[in-house]
Amino acid sequence: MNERLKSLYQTVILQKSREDKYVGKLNDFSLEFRAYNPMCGDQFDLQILIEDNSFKCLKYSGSGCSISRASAAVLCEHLQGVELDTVRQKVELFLELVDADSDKQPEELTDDENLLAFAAAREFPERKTCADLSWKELLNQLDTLNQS
Amino acid sequence: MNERLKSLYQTVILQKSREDKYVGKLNDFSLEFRAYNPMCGDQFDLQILIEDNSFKCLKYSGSGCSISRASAAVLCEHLQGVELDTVRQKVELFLELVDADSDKQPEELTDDENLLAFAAAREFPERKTCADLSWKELLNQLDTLNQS
Amino acid sequence: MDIDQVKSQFPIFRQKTPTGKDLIYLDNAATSQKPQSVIDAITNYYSKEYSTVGRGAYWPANVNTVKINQVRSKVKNFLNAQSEKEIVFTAGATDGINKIARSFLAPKLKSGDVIMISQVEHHANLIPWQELCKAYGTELLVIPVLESGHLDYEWIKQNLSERVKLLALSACSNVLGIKNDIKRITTMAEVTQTPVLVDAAQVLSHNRVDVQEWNCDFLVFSAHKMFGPTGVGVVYGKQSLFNEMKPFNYGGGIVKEVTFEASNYQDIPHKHEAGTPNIAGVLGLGAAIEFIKQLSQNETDTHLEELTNYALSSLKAINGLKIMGGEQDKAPVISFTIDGIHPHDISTFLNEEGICVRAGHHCAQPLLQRFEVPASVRVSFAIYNTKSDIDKLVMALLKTQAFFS
Amino acid sequence: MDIDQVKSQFPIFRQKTPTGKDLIYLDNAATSQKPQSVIDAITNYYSKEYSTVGRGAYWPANVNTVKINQVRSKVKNFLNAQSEKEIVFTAGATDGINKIARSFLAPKLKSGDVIMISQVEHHANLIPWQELCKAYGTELLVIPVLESGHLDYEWIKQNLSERVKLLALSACSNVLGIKNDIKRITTMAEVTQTPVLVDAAQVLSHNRVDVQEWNCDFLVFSAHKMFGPTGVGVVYGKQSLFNEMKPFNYGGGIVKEVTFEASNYQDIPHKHEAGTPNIAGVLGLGAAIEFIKQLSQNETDTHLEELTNYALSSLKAINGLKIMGGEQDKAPVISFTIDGIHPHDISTFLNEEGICVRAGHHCAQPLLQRFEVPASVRVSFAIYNTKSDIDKLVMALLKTQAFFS
Ligand SMILES: Cc1ncc(COP(=O)(O)O)c(C=O)c1O
Ligand SMILES: Cc1ncc(COP(=O)(O)O)c(C=O)c1O
Repeated sequence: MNERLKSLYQTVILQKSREDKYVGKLNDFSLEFRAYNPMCGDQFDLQILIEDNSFKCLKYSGSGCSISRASAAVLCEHLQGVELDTVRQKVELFLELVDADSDKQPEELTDDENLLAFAAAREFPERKTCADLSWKELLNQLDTLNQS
Repeated sequence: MNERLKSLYQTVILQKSREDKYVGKLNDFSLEFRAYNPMCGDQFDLQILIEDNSFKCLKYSGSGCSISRASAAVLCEHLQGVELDTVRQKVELFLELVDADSDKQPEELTDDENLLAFAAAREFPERKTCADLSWKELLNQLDTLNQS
Repeated sequence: MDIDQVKSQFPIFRQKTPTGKDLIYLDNAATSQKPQSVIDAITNYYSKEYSTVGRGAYWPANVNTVKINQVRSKVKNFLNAQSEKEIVFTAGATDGINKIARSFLAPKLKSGDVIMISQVEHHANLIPWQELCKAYGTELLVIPVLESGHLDYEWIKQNLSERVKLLALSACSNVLGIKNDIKRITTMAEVTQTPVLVDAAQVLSHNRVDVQEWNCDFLVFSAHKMFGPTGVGVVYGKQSLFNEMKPFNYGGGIVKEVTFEASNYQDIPHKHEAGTPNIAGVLGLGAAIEFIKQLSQNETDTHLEELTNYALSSLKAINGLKIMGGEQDKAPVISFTIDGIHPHDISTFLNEEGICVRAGHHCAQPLLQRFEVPASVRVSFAIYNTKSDIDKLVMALLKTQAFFS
Repeated sequence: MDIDQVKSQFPIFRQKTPTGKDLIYLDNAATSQKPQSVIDAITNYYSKEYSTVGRGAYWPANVNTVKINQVRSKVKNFLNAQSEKEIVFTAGATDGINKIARSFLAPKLKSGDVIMISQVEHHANLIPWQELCKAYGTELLVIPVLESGHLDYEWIKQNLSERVKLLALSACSNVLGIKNDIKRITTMAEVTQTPVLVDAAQVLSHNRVDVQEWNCDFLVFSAHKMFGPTGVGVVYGKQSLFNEMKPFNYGGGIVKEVTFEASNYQDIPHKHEAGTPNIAGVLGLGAAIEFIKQLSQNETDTHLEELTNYALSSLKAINGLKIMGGEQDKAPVISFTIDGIHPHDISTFLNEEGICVRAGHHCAQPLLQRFEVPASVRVSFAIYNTKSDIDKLVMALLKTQAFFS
C-alpha cells in the first residue's frame, strides 16, 4: 500500500463509505435529486428536508465507489442543520477543496478532518468526479432553486 | 527540358494533340459516348459510325490536356476501318501499353510509333488516366454492346 | 512465438508508469497499443512525403494516392472481400454504423418494420437503431442473451421474419468476451432476406474474419482496436448494396459532374468517401494489417487462449470474485466483480501498480442491467500480454481486497 | 520573421524530390505541410502514452483525457468562442458541414424554405445543401460572384428573407482566393434571423478568426489545412443551437442513461462526439494551434501579402497568362490559365522541377463554369514559402511555354 493511496483512502473515507447513518429515504422532503456519473455508473438519489430556512434532514441512497459513497455521506452530515444562506458557501468550499487547480492549500480552506480527507482527490484527478459528484449536483439544484 | 519529359511529350503526342483531322461531330453515327475524368475535368465526346461490321468513321470533340487529346486522336486514327471483331483486342493492347504493371515491354507489344509514344505514360502514373481516358471508356462501351 | 520479441516492437512498454512500475496494459478491448511500424508509417508520411490524395498530379500526391489504394487492397484481402469496391474508409466503427443507419436503412424504413439487435450490443450498435425506430415508427427487437453469454439462437429463428429489415450484431461482446456464431445467424437471415450488419470492432485484433464465409452484408471496425491509429475505420459492404445506397457524406471527391441544379456520383467506393480522408490514419491501418499478418495466426490463437484460460482460473481462485458469462467461445475479454469493492476503487488500486483495466459499464449499460451488475472490472488481452501480467494483476487484486476488508 | 527558421521546422523540406529538386510546395490550399511539433505530438502519444480517453481511470487514459480538454480550450481561444461547449471535434470540414446539414437543418426544413449558398463554394459546401433541397423540396439560392471574385452583396440583401433557413458561405474561395466579408453578411442575416454557417477551411492557416466578432452561428474547418493532422476538424456552434439539435452521431460517450427503450444524452459538446475520437488528430491539432500562435500574426500577414503581390505581378508578366478574379481582399491563393497549354500539362512540367501545384476544377466545378474555364492551375502559399519559390515557378512556367510553342 503506497502513501498516495493511503492518503486517498484515509480512514475517514473508508469509514464514511461504510456508515449507513445517512443511507435511506425520507418520508417527507423538500428537495430530491439524482447525482449520476454516466462514465462510471455511480448513481445516488439525495433527499433533503428544508424546514425553518435550513437543511433539517438529509438522506442518500444508490451505489457507487467508496469515495463517492463517503462523499455523499459527508455531504449529508456536513450540511445537516445548515441555514439555507450558508449552504452554497459550504458546497463551494468543498468543491475547491477537491480541485487541483485551486491555488489555496486544503488546510487554508478548512480544518474539518472529514472534509480534508477528500483533498487527496487533488492527487487523483480521475477520481475527482467521484469526490464531488453529489456536491456538484447539489450546486446545480441550488442554482435552479434561485432562478425559480 | 529533361529526358523523362521529352519522352512523354514526344513529337507524336504534341503533333496529334494539335491535329484536327478527327475533331468534330458526325452527322450520322452508331455509337456516341462521353469519356470524362471527374478528377481533372478532361471531357471528350466520341462518335463512331459502324458500317459493314467495322468502325467506318470516328470523331471526337471536347477539351483536355495534350496527352488526353492526342490519345483521343490516335484512337480515332488507329481504329478507323477496323473490324468489330478486332476492336477489343486493339483497345486492350493500348491499355497494356500504358500500364506500368504490365510485364511486357512496350516494344514487345507493338511497333506502331504513334502508339508507342504513349508508353511513356508508364513513367508518369498520374498521367495514365490522361493517356487511357477515351480508350477505357470505349472498352466499357464494348462491354455494354456485348451484353445487349 | 517469441512474445518478448513481439512486445519489443511496442515502444510504450519501454518506459515506467508515473508510479515507477512496468506498464501492464489490460484494456485492449478499449484500444490496443501501437507497434513501431504503425507509428513509422504515420511519421514517414508527415515528415517525408506529406500531401493530399486523389487530386494533384505531383509528387508526393501521386505516391500517396497509390498507397491509399494499396491499403484498400490490403483491407480487402484481410477481410477476404471480393473487391476493393467493397471497402470504404470511415472515421471508426461508430461512424460506420451511423452511416449505414442513415444511408442504407433509413431511406427504406417504414412503420411496422423491425430492426433486430442483441442484448450484448455496445451503445454504438444500439443507439443508432433506437433513434431510427423513434424516427420511423420501427420496432426494435432485442435478441436475449443467456446466462452463459451466448445469444438465444432459437429465439432468433422464431423472431426473424420478412419484417426484419436489418439484423445488427456484434461478432463478440466487448463486456462478456463471448463470440457470436455469425455464420449461423446469416444462414437464418438468408431465409427471410434480412441483411446482416456485423460489428466486428472486438474481433479483428485476434480473429481472422472472412466476410464471404460469414456472408454478411455489412461489417464495420475501427483501426485503433487492432494496433492501428485513431480516427479511422472501415465499412465493408456488398457491392450491390453500396451501389444502390445514398452516399455516406456529400462533398469533394465523390462527384462526377456538379452544377447548382444537380450532381451525379462517382463509382463505389469513392462515392462514399467525401472530403479529404484521414490519410495518415489509412496508411497506419495498412501498417497494422501488415503487423497482424506477420504474426502466425495459429500461434496468436494459442497464446491468447492460454492467457485467457490462465486468467480465468487465476481470477476464479480469488474469494468473492465473480466472472460475468461463461467460458465457451471466449475471446480474451473478461469482466468481473469482487464482493464489497467497487470496480472504480479496484481500478485506482491497480493503476498504482501500473495495471490498466476498465471499470464501469463499458458502453453497454443494458447488458449490465441484464446481468444485474451496476459496473464491472474488465481485463482484456492482446498479443503482447504475458502470464506474468496476469500474476501481477491477481497479486494486486488480493492486496486491494486486503485493504478494503 | 525569419522564414528560414520557420521553414526549418518542417522536416519535409530537408530532402530532395524524386527528380532531385528542392521541394517547392505550392498546394497549401489543398493541405499544408506539418511542423515537427505536430508530428512529435502524434508520435509521443502513440509511443509514450497511448490510450483511449473519457473512460479509464488509469494512466495514461487520465492524462489524455485532460489533454483533449486542453485542446478544446485552445480551439475555443483560437476562434474566440465563448465556451468550450461550442467546440465539437469532427473528421474534417466536409464531415462538419454534413453533420450540420443532417442534425441542425434537415429536421426543421419544409418545402418552400430556402437555403442560400454562393457561387464560389467548394463542393463540400454545395452538395450537402443540394441534397437537402432534393429531399425536402427546398430551394437553393446561389449568391452570384462578380468578375472580381467578390460576392454580390446587394443581391444578398435583396434575396435574404425569413424563408432562408440557412446561409452557408465560405470565408474565402479556394479557387479565387477572394475573402468574403462575413461580418457584413451576418449583419444582413440578423435582420431575417437566418443562421449563418461559415466554411472557414481556407482561412485558418493565414487569418485569425473571431467567431464572436463575425457573429456566425456555425463555423467549420479541417486541421490538415492549418499545419495539423488529417482526419480531424472542428465544428463551432452557438450553445443554444448545439443544445437544441440532434446528436451528430449515436454511440458510446454521448449518453447518460441507456435502456433498450430510450436513451438520454450528455451535455454539449460531448453529446455530439459519439465513439472513440481521433485522439492523435486532436492532439496534433493542439500542436498546430500552438505553432500558429507562436508566429507573429502581423509578420505572417505581411509575409503572405508580400508573397501574393510578388506572385501576382510576376505571373502577370507571363504572356497569355490569365488570373481568375481580382486582387482586392486576396488570400494567398491564385488561380490562372495559360493560353494554349492545358493546366494538367503545366502541372506535369512543374512537377519535374519539384514544384507542386494543383490543376483541375479544385472541387468547385460550378465556379469554373461561371468563369468559363474548364480547368485552371492553382498556386497557394503558406508561411514557409519564399520569393525564390515564386521565381522558380515563373521560370518553370516560361520553360513549359517554350516547349509547347
Ligand atoms: C463492440 C464494439 N462496437 C463498437 C465500438 C465503437 O468503436 P469506436 O469507439 O472506435 O467507434 C466498440 C468500442 O468501443 C466496441 O467494443
Ligand atoms: C473552401 C473549402 N471547403 C471545404 C473543404 C473540404 O475540406 P476537407 O476535404 O478537409 O473536408 C475545402 C478543402 O478541400 C475547401 O477548400
